[in-house]
Amino acid sequence: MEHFAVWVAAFLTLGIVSFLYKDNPWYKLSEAIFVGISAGYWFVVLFWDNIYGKFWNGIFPEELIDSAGNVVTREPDYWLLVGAVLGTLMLLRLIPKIGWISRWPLAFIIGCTSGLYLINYFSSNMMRQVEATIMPLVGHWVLDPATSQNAFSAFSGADIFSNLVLVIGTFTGLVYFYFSKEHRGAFGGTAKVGIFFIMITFGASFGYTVMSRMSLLIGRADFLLFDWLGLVR
Amino acid sequence: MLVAGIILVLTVIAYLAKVVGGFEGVQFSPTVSVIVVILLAASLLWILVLTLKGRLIGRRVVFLYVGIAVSLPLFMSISQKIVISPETQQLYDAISELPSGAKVLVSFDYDPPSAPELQPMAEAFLYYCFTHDFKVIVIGLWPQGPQQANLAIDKLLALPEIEAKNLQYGIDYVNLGYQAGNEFVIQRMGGSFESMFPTDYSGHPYSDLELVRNIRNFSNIDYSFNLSAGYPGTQEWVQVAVDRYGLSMGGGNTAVQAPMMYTYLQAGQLAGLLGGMNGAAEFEKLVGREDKGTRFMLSQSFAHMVVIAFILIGNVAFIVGGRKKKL
Amino acid sequence: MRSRSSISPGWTLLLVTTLLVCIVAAPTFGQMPDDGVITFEDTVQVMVAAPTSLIATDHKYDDGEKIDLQWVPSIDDLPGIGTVVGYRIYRQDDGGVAEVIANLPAKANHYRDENTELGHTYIYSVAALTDGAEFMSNLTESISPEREWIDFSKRYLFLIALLVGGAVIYFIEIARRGKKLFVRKIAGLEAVDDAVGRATEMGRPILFIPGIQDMDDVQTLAGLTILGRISKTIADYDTEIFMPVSRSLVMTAGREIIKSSYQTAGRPEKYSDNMVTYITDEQFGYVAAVDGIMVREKPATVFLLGAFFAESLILAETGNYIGAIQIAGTARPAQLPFFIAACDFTLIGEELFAASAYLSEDPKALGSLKGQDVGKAVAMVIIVVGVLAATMGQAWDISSMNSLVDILKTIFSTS
Amino acid sequence: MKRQIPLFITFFVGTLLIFSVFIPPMETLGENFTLFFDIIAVFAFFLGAGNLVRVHVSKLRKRKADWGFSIVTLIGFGFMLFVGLLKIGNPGGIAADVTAPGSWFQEMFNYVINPLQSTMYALLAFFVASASYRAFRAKNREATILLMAAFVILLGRTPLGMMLTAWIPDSLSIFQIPNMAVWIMNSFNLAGQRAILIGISLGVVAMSLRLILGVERTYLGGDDSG
Repeated sequence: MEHFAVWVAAFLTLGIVSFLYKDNPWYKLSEAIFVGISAGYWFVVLFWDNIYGKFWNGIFPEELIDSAGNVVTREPDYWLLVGAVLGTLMLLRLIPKIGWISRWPLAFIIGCTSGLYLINYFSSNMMRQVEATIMPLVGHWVLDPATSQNAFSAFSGADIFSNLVLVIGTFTGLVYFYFSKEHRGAFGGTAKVGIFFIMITFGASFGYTVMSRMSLLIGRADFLLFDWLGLVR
Repeated sequence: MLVAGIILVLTVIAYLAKVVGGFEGVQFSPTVSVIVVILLAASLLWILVLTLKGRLIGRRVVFLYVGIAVSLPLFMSISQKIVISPETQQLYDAISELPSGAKVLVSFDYDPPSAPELQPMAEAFLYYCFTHDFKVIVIGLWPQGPQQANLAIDKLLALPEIEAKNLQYGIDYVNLGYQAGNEFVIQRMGGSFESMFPTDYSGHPYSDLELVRNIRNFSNIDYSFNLSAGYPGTQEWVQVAVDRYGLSMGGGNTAVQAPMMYTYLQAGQLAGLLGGMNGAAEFEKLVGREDKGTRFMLSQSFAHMVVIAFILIGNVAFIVGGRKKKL
Repeated sequence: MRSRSSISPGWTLLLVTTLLVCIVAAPTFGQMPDDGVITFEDTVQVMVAAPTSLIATDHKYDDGEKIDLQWVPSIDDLPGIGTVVGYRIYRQDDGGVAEVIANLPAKANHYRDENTELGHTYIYSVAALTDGAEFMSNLTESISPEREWIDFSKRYLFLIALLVGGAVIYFIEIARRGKKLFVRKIAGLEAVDDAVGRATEMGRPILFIPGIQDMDDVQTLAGLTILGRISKTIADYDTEIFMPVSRSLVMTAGREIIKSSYQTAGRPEKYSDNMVTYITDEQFGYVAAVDGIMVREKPATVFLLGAFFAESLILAETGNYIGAIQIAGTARPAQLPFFIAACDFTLIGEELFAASAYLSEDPKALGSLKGQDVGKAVAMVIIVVGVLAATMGQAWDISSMNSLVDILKTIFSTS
Repeated sequence: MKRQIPLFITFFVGTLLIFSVFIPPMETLGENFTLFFDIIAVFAFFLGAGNLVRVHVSKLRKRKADWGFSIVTLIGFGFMLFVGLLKIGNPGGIAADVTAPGSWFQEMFNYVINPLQSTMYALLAFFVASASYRAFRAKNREATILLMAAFVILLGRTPLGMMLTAWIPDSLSIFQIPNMAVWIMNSFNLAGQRAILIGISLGVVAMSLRLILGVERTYLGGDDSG
């Protein structure tokens, strides 16, 4: 069985790789298998996790028995029914006449996402990043574990330069994204510096990614050459 | 077609050799390895010359080179020097300060495709934990995470030095399994672990597990390590567990995610970071158990060199081609 | 990490003094009083002092589910000595039996009970643990958790969010009243219309990929709002559009959007549900299928707008290979380099969210961009002021500057 | 009415969630709403799965190109539902976790989905290389900067990078390529990331408000959808 399974895996692996040469039936077969099986996989996982695990168990809580042998009962959470009702409304799309009701759950979801993300993004991305950028140019904060307060390091040339880069980069980057003013003159120059910083960020990111992607391929090569063919010692 | 045919025949021969002949695999001696490297470099130079003459290669040639650069080093017996980066050292320092018996939470937030990078990190980290008698609590915010954890744990338990410790499931380590809900799982764990993981991966009730029975929430955890391949991952852990609950944690990230984490590292929200396979190899060196992370590094360096070569060749083509030609 | 800990300077001082006293008194450890011992075995027991000064306080700004405990650790709990192995917290709920609610490592000096209920009263105690014995502290006064209706600890977050949000609403309102607001062009957003036009001319389809996340990701919403604008042009030109998705909810939303565009264009009969198809939730299964679609259908234009992960480059390179015009945008910084490398035009981060406002040419939507700029202006001013003040404060030790920095940091610290 | 009710729902839910952050008794509202989302998503999945089946059955019926592969997809989908919903071969029976090791469902994942997933992911290595070759040109100043930064990072992570600049004395070690790589990551990269993150958060605020206030309403259907 193990042998057969490794062969299946190798067959599918090579099917996908063959796409690099060109589209072909082997790839199409692997693709068809992939789509069908993975769609089924996620349907089942979501069904057990959400419908059974969260919804059913929430409305009809199972009795758990703790280590002392006591039966622990939980209160049913009838709020979940609202979710089910909204879900059912979603299915009304199938009836063209009242299909428009399915926009209600959609509206709920959009309200939910907007409301949740607004404050979340604002506090961790905007507030926190601004706070982190407020720093003296001539050294760096060090966290003193004893007091949980920030202490200050000694002066150093490297620090000054890094800090300058950080502050100027953040500032000019923000200028680049500023919409209310045309990128001309001094403002345009600043925006240009900003886009340089952003490009360096992307270059760095790219360099790092090459590394990561190669390791994935190394993993597959290891599978084919070691697990399947046993070529590598 | 011809190439495919040859590969197929070679494949069958190799497989038969393995099954029938008890064939143990090939390894290039250092001399052969060096010769292969020189041949590879020479052929790249030849492509550069071709490009200078105005003959551009297609993308399939690039693909072929990547394939070769990744697979050949797996056969080689030469190895590469590894230099420890500060963020890796920071992680190592953080865990080496933990007393024995410290409770360590490891969150496996990745799936098999990211395993080449993160699995060596997981193994090295758990190896350190097991050899230093830390108590390990495993969870996963990705459905396949707990399984990856079991793969790593099973592999480590088979090692003689760890087998000698006779580690017991439920006392020395537990795997609480996967819970859906992304950052909300982390948030609720801030209240109570048990509410999110009423049973472990194999169905034992939380309160039956000696190790976690008395662990309510993050305040009972000494250190936490998060292996992350995306969302939910280190970013969410930092935003919820570190920022709101003051958990001390380090991250092991794919090389793609790693640049994002420098912000948190600098702000002191992360205590240590392993980035990509380099991070894995460096950490393996620190904990003193060199394995796949180290072995794969050579392949990775080769692949890098090939990419660098092609960036150069591409730019040569661009300049020679009058800065216009689009490939 | 800064300022999150609940230890106040006063407590730290107390703790440090206590520790100092202990070190001075260290030789007399053996004669410590043993009034706190609750178990004693025949074997030789190490005696340690119990934790002292235990107090319980209601946790501020919660729903009445938390109580904070603080104590001074056992004076025998010293680094390196290791006689105290940890602390155990006991709680009596409404006068019931004391139950263990937590075990903490050595040196712990605070705990937050996050499992209290409104209307109950609690009494706590803490015991120092040695290998086999417990040394109990005093009992706390009985305490009931309180519920607060407004979380004042987040007041600065509220105020600044109000400032930025208010600016957005203000400019939307200004625009609604018909005042013209200047917003600069984003270079290349005109490319969107050209790209649709190109597909029409070539008689080939447009492929729209809204990322691989569900509707609970705000980037997916951004992608869909842009789809709302593009699909109007598509409906006008009657270009073929194909939108494979990896989430069922996105499929539903996508259909709704495209359908309504066709209705607005006055040709609802041209719309078909086949324009939006669900493939699979599996990230790479979806990518395998979309790659197949690309090489087989050869779309003239590909839009990649939404939340993308590792698949970004596979999609963008394949699109590039088939020679499609590609317009991409995402707020995931890690994926942006690939889009920039392989696509003709890329919306970077914020531009993805702004694009639908631009494309709509609706003055109200454009007004919201103005409001966004107020936020950026605030950020820039604070950064400049903060950095200058911090630098001056540190370099010349100006205390007024240092306190300004502290104030700014407190305001922007969210923890 | 058809348009007013959804607009109101979005407004109400969005506003409520924004304020719930500041009101302790409503703290858990966001979590509860996310639970609703999970449940709605599964209901929507019935529509998605229905669509999948319909598309492939119609391909089959009309004998469209490659209809044979549609059979494979349908069989695969049906098979997974069968083994997953009935938990075939699950060592713990129907009560155990569906992904329990040893169950047919999990085996299918391990030996079919996993290799496919990993391989598709690994294709990225090839695409990264071809993108580097094809797209990373010193076309203009921005592209050149991007190229250089990527180059330094790449070099810094290879033995070649170490060898190239190993001669630089330790006092100037910042100019050794591996150190430059780390330094670019820590300063330049951080600055760019920060600007992008702050920008994104403001973009999200403005877009969320447009949605909540109903300025952006394309998802609700056209004006004359009646």
